[in-house]
Amino acid sequence: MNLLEISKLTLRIGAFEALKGIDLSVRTGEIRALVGESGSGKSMTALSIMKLLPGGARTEGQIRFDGKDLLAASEAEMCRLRGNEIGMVFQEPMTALNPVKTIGEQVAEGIRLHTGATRAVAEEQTRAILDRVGLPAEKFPLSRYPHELSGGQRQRVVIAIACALKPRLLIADEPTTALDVVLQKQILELLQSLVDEERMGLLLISHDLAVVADMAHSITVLRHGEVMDNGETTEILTEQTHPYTRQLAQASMHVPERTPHHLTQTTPDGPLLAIRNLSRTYPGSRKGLFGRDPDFRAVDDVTFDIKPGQSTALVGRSGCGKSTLARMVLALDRPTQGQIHFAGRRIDKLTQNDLRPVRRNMQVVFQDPYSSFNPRHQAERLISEPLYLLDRELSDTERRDRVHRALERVGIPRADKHKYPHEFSGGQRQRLAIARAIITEPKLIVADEPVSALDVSIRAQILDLFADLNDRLGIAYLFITHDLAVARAITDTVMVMSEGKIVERGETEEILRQPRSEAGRALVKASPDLHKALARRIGEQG
Amino acid sequence: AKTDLVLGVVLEPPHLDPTAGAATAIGEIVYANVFEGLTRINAKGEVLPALAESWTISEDGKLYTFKLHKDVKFHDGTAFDAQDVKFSLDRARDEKSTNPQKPLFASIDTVEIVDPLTVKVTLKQPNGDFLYNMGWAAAVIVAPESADTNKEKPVGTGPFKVDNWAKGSQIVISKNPAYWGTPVALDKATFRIIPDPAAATAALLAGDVQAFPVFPSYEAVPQFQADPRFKVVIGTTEGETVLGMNNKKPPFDNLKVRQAIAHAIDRKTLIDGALFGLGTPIGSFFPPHHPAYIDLTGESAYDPALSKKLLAEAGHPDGFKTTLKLPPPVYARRGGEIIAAELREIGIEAEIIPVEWAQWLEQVFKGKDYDMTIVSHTEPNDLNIFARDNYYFNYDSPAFREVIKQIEATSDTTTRTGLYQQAQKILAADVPAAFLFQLPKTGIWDAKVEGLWENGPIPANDLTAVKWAE
Amino acid sequence: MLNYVSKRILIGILTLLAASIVVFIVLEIVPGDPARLMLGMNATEDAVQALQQQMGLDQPLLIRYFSWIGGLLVGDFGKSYTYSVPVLNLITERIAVSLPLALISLFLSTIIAIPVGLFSASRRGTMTDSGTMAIAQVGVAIPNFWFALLLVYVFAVSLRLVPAGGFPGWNAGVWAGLKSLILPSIALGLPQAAILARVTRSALLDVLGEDYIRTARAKGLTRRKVLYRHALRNALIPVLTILGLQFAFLLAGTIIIENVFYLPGLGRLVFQAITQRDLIVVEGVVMLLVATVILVNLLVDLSYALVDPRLRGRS
Amino acid sequence: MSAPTEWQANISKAFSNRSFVIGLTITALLALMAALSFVWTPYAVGSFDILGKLKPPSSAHWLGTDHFGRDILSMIMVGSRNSIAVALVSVIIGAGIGVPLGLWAAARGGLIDEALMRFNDLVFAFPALLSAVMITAVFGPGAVNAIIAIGIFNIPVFARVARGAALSLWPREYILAARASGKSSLLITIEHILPNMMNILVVQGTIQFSLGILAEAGLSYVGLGSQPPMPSWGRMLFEAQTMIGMAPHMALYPGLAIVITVLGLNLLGDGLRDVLDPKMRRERS
Ligand SMILES: Nc1ncnc2c1ncn2[C@@H]1O[C@H](COP(=O)(O)OP(=O)(O)OP(=O)(O)O)[C@@H](O)[C@H]1O
Ligand SMILES: Nc1ncnc2c1ncn2[C@@H]1O[C@H](COP(=O)(O)OP(=O)(O)OP(=O)(O)O)[C@@H](O)[C@H]1O
Ligand SMILES: [Mg+2]
Ligand SMILES: [Mg+2]
Ligand code: NI
Repeated sequence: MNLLEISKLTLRIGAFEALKGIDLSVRTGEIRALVGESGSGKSMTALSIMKLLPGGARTEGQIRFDGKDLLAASEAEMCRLRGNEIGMVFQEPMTALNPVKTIGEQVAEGIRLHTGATRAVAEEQTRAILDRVGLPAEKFPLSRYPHELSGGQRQRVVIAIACALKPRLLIADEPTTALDVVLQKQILELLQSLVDEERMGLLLISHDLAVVADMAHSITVLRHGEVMDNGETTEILTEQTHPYTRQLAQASMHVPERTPHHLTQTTPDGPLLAIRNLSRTYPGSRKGLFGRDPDFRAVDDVTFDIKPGQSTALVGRSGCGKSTLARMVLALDRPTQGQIHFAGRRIDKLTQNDLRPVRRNMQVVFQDPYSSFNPRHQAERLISEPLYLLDRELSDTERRDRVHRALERVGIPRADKHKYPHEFSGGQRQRLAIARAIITEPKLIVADEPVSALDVSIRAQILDLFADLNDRLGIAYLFITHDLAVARAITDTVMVMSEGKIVERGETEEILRQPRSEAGRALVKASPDLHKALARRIGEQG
Repeated sequence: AKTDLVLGVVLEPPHLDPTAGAATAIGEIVYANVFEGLTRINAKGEVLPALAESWTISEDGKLYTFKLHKDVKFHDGTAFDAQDVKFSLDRARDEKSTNPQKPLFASIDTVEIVDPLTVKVTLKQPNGDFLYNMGWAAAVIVAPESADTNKEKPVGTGPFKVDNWAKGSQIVISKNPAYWGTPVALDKATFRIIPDPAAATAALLAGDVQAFPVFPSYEAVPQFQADPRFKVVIGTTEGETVLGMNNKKPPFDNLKVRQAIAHAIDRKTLIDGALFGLGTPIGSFFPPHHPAYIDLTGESAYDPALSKKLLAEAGHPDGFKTTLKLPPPVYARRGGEIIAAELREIGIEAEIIPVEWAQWLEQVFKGKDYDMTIVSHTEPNDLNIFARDNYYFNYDSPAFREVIKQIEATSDTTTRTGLYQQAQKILAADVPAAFLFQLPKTGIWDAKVEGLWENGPIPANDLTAVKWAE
Repeated sequence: MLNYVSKRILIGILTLLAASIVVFIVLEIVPGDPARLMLGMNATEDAVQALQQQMGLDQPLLIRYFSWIGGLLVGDFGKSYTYSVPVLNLITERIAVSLPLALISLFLSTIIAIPVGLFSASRRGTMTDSGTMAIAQVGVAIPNFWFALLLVYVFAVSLRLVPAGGFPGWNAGVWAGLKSLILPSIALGLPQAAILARVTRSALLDVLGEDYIRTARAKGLTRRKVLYRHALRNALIPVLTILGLQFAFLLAGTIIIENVFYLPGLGRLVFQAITQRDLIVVEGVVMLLVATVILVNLLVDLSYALVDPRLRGRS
Repeated sequence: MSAPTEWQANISKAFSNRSFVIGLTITALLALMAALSFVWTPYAVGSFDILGKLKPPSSAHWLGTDHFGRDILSMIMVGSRNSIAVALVSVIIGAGIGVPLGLWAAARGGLIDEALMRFNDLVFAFPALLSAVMITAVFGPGAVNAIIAIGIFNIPVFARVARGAALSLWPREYILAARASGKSSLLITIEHILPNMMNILVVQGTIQFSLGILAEAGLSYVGLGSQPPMPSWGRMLFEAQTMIGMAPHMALYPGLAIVITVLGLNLLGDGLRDVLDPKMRRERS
């Protein structure tokens, strides 16, 4: 008998059918991955099992846990099961813990609730489980509050809460999406070892095939609330019988075609962008009411060049200073020290007005396609905003021509120019952001994680677009990413950043194959890679 | 019977020294209870002996010899004698004096001590009102030892002494066992300060307060009249209420305009509306309860048609715009609303400007920066204000001044009555102000309480005769 | 910690200083002369001048300001023009009424509002919830002076359960004092309770939407336990903010209520002092109230740290 | 969040929101009543009928008459103009001064921001009614001075709200994009910041409006608000308080008018917030 057996589960929220009769099972000791694009219903599935759905949700079908029908179970029964037999880990470690309670209290709470243990006994167990997830009590006393821990550490506490009573089923809803690759790897390894030790069943939810390919025994692919594909990991990934699975897999491994000819192209004036000894110090943030952190050097003595048409990746772990550097390059933030030269001109001390000609040649694409646009303006007005930088006012026809050309280049029909941002999909919105960036025909685009918020299939399209623009228009990129696959796909050179410093730089292929710096090695090792995972698994099977 | 009483008063006195502040609230607490003068005024407005046992007046009316009571002691145990009288009168007349009623003492020339129980006061000219004036609260006798601290710790010769003053809340006085005169019936009296009319009503109804000698809300009176637990006494006051006009400022410098305004006001409506029917209409500046009173209301009877005609004759056929400054009391505010509405009928648009007392005194009284105002002149015997220089009415009539001068120099009652009537007629004809009504004194108290004043000849709550019926 | 508090205190002092200047200037241009007001209509001009001199009103503005401020620094609020007693005495007498009134109202509104908020939040979307909130919504809309009027007539005049108003003084006994504060506290406290209940409920609902609530539920805690153990404390910050504001409001905003119930409190003192042009009293009371507001704000800020460890800083 | 197409969505959403519908209905009725009072009232409010004073509600006077024999319904109708005018103008003053201040502080930060916050502290430190009393002591009571007194207190409220909203908008990526397009802070504020916080301002405006009505009533009740002959709800209550024993209708109806109006505006504000304020409809991802 399966530990968890979902059959024909349908979920309606109001008139909307979020799940359309899905089937899913998890055996004891099995790691079952549930993958699918954003909004496909993964979280809803998980919450249905816990019966923690939002108000107004109605379920039909069957969810059997250990033979018991959960949909028919009373709230009191569910309370007994939750945390005891079924544990759950959520996506956001930053918000999943109660900020006003110590981690000890929060872990012990579930233990005391279900076992009726005394405070002392519960504390003992708490210490043990926290030790198990890599938070030994000597270094991380139980009296710590969540805000005194880093994101990865908090996620360990969340896992400790879920696993404290050795539940038979563990549900992990995108447990690593909010973490950087290095932490992601650590957390996944932790989950794997916990499951192995206790022979739990694990339902691992992710939007990324590459992430789960390594550890899941079996995979269920979800799309629009329907199960697309389902089976053994190797089988599913090698055979890729289902077209959607194939699409997902290919998108994960997609590398755009590009001709690296721009590398050789040099101009007599030297580099397009030259950064010299750049630093940025943030004053220590006020720690609550009573103190101040010491000043913090987010960017520390950085020096590099970007040649015209050169596509450069800036990679590094979360918080290493990438965005700060990008903002200074864009003159949205002033450096504490050092110089920035753009097209031979020093720009870090210019006034807003003097910056106009510079800005015309340097545009930006941000991570979040949702918040990149003023929700009140139409596409045409949005993407023509940088035209403000031109020296002369354009005529209406000129302006329209420019908008049409930009839309064409990013592959959005002209007719859509009257739509509002919310009427576009995430991918389209990112195209719009790119259209806005290229409308003044700049020489450099700074792109801060431009694809990390996108689903894999859309990500592939956008990467193609970037590569294509680089080819056709000769735009240089400063491309910020934490995802090495992305860096590999469209850049010529890579810089690895760590704690505000550039620790390594060189040709993309070379560095990703053989990183020399500690930080580089950690990144490369931790990056999920569908190719490698597949190869490894096939090798295992012989 | 009970020997304690809680009385409600509307205003809290700023302090308790009647020789240093004009507030009627001071007199309402201390007059006759705590402080006494040479003479005193009774409920009917008559002058009686007080600290002066008796007096003689010289032929020419200029020399008053007062014989003082003996064995009188101040509350602090010091003895009262002629020294104190001289001190008090001289202090009030002094250049540095802050006595609010300095004109009362203006006629005094010298004060001499004959012996410890005899005082001789010489006047500059005869003054028919002198004995009356000496009965005012501002003329009480104080001791030199305590004069400067009377504001806080009043030390008088009266039958009560002040026990305790919880600022903003209440003042408690209790029987003075060492009192020289007839002992009082009450052991203790509490004056509770209740400025809010609604609260006053509630406090009486709830029995928190057993007497409200000057009840602040006319409209609640019928309710108490219907209730056998209470006795309601509508008495008179010295408050002639007038619509003052700025006699030097156009268009009020024109008699016809003033007459037009006077004829536009329906006193009955006014009294019904503003006082719930409780006031007495007046046609000149004189209290109706006074023996010399003559009813002149007919001179300015309600006649809007006549008003319009007068206005037209004065050159304002379509009326004009003006202002009406109203001090805080309810008779002024409500009366002002009604008068403004009535003036609108004859074409005069009077903008209502409510002012606080401080502003009223500053702007209207001192600055004469006003068109019209409503105010009640509550001082007794104050017909002479129309004869004063520079008074806020800006009224100037040599004839009237002459009459007042004669009144002041006369002590013969019949002559005085004639002069008073003459003065009333002059005012009714000249209309320096529109004369509205005599302010009533609405007293409400527990039906078992006896001896409170029915009328208010001067601001006082004389408790010397008050007692609970068995 | 000390650093922060001392900075706040410094800012508070600067605010007070600014307030003192504002108050002084505003009151300086208030028309009306205290001396003339005291002496009334029959006073002669020289009597008025003599009194002005006695009060020190004839001195130049700056000198008066500095002597006043100088006095404040050593705790001397000056002497009331009208009462001619030290302002400080007047204030302490009045605080003995206003402070208990404010505290009782605050207590009342808190013990009503928080349970009601909890109750409503825990039954979100039910008829009980909407019913309770509808009542609260009406409560917010009722002007407290109107409510006070209704209370007086029902409980004091018709039913005669409590005194209609007035304050016998604390020497008349604690119970007598408290009794006369019952209706005023209800009139002040209930509308505040309605506001507070709504804030509590919505703060709770905000918190109930947080991820950590889901974590707690996934641990197996029942809804009720989650509400008490996890949501309440997190919801306290907005509740505390409102409580702080309410206290300041209650202490000063009682002018109207004190009038309805003729309570000798601070509000009435200042109201009366303004009409009597007892400017030095007005200045003193305003400074005191401003100082209280600043102090309460500081205390509220400090209490945030008690509730929320994130604001406590590293130990 | 309110592009034209979304307006339709918002509107249909609004009309399925119970608070909004009730609030809007009450507010609309109030506005209608105020407008009607310009052309028609059952009786003229300027005409006194002292003999017919204090009459309880009857078919001739639906809500009875007051101490001057005026028709209370007519007084309430005309009084609504006063309440609306005072509250509205003080909101406009508050928003007109406060919002630019808040926006400026948010855009500039640093010293200006600090100065604004200290100014806010200063105004907030003064108990509101107390300052109103002082203001009216200086300028005398009256509707205009009530507006000033209430308006002054609206300034820091709006400044704070605008500043808070603007501060949360400035780090948005579309603002960064606009800055990368070289636009000045002023232009960005006008083009991007202000339109995107309109919702919050509208909601706050509704709240301040209802508070303004309460404040005006309170000021008039202590005699500092608008003056006769203009009828005002607060003053009607003030006059009624001494007559509540014999003419309770005089206190009842103006009080109810205040309660219903404030209730309506609060409901409208709540409804608007539910519909407009993006914070309230946080999307779970
Ligand atoms: N409270 C809710 N009310 C209405 N619809 C909801 C609600 N929560 C989620 N949905 C919808 O249900 C669908 C499935 O959502 P779900 O959260 O399960 O997606 P997901 O696969 O977990 O996506 P993601 O990868 O973005 O987390 C989505 O279309 C979402 O918009
Ligand atoms: N305005 C700021 N004030 C203070 N510290 C800041 C500020 N902005 C960023 N930091 C800190 O500077 C460091 C670098 O931040 P930055 O945003 O550049 O990182 P990043 O490399 O872009 O990270 P991520 O991959 O998570 O976006 C972080 O530790 C961050 O907390
Ligand atoms: Mg999800
Ligand atoms: Mg970043
Ligand atoms: Ni990723």
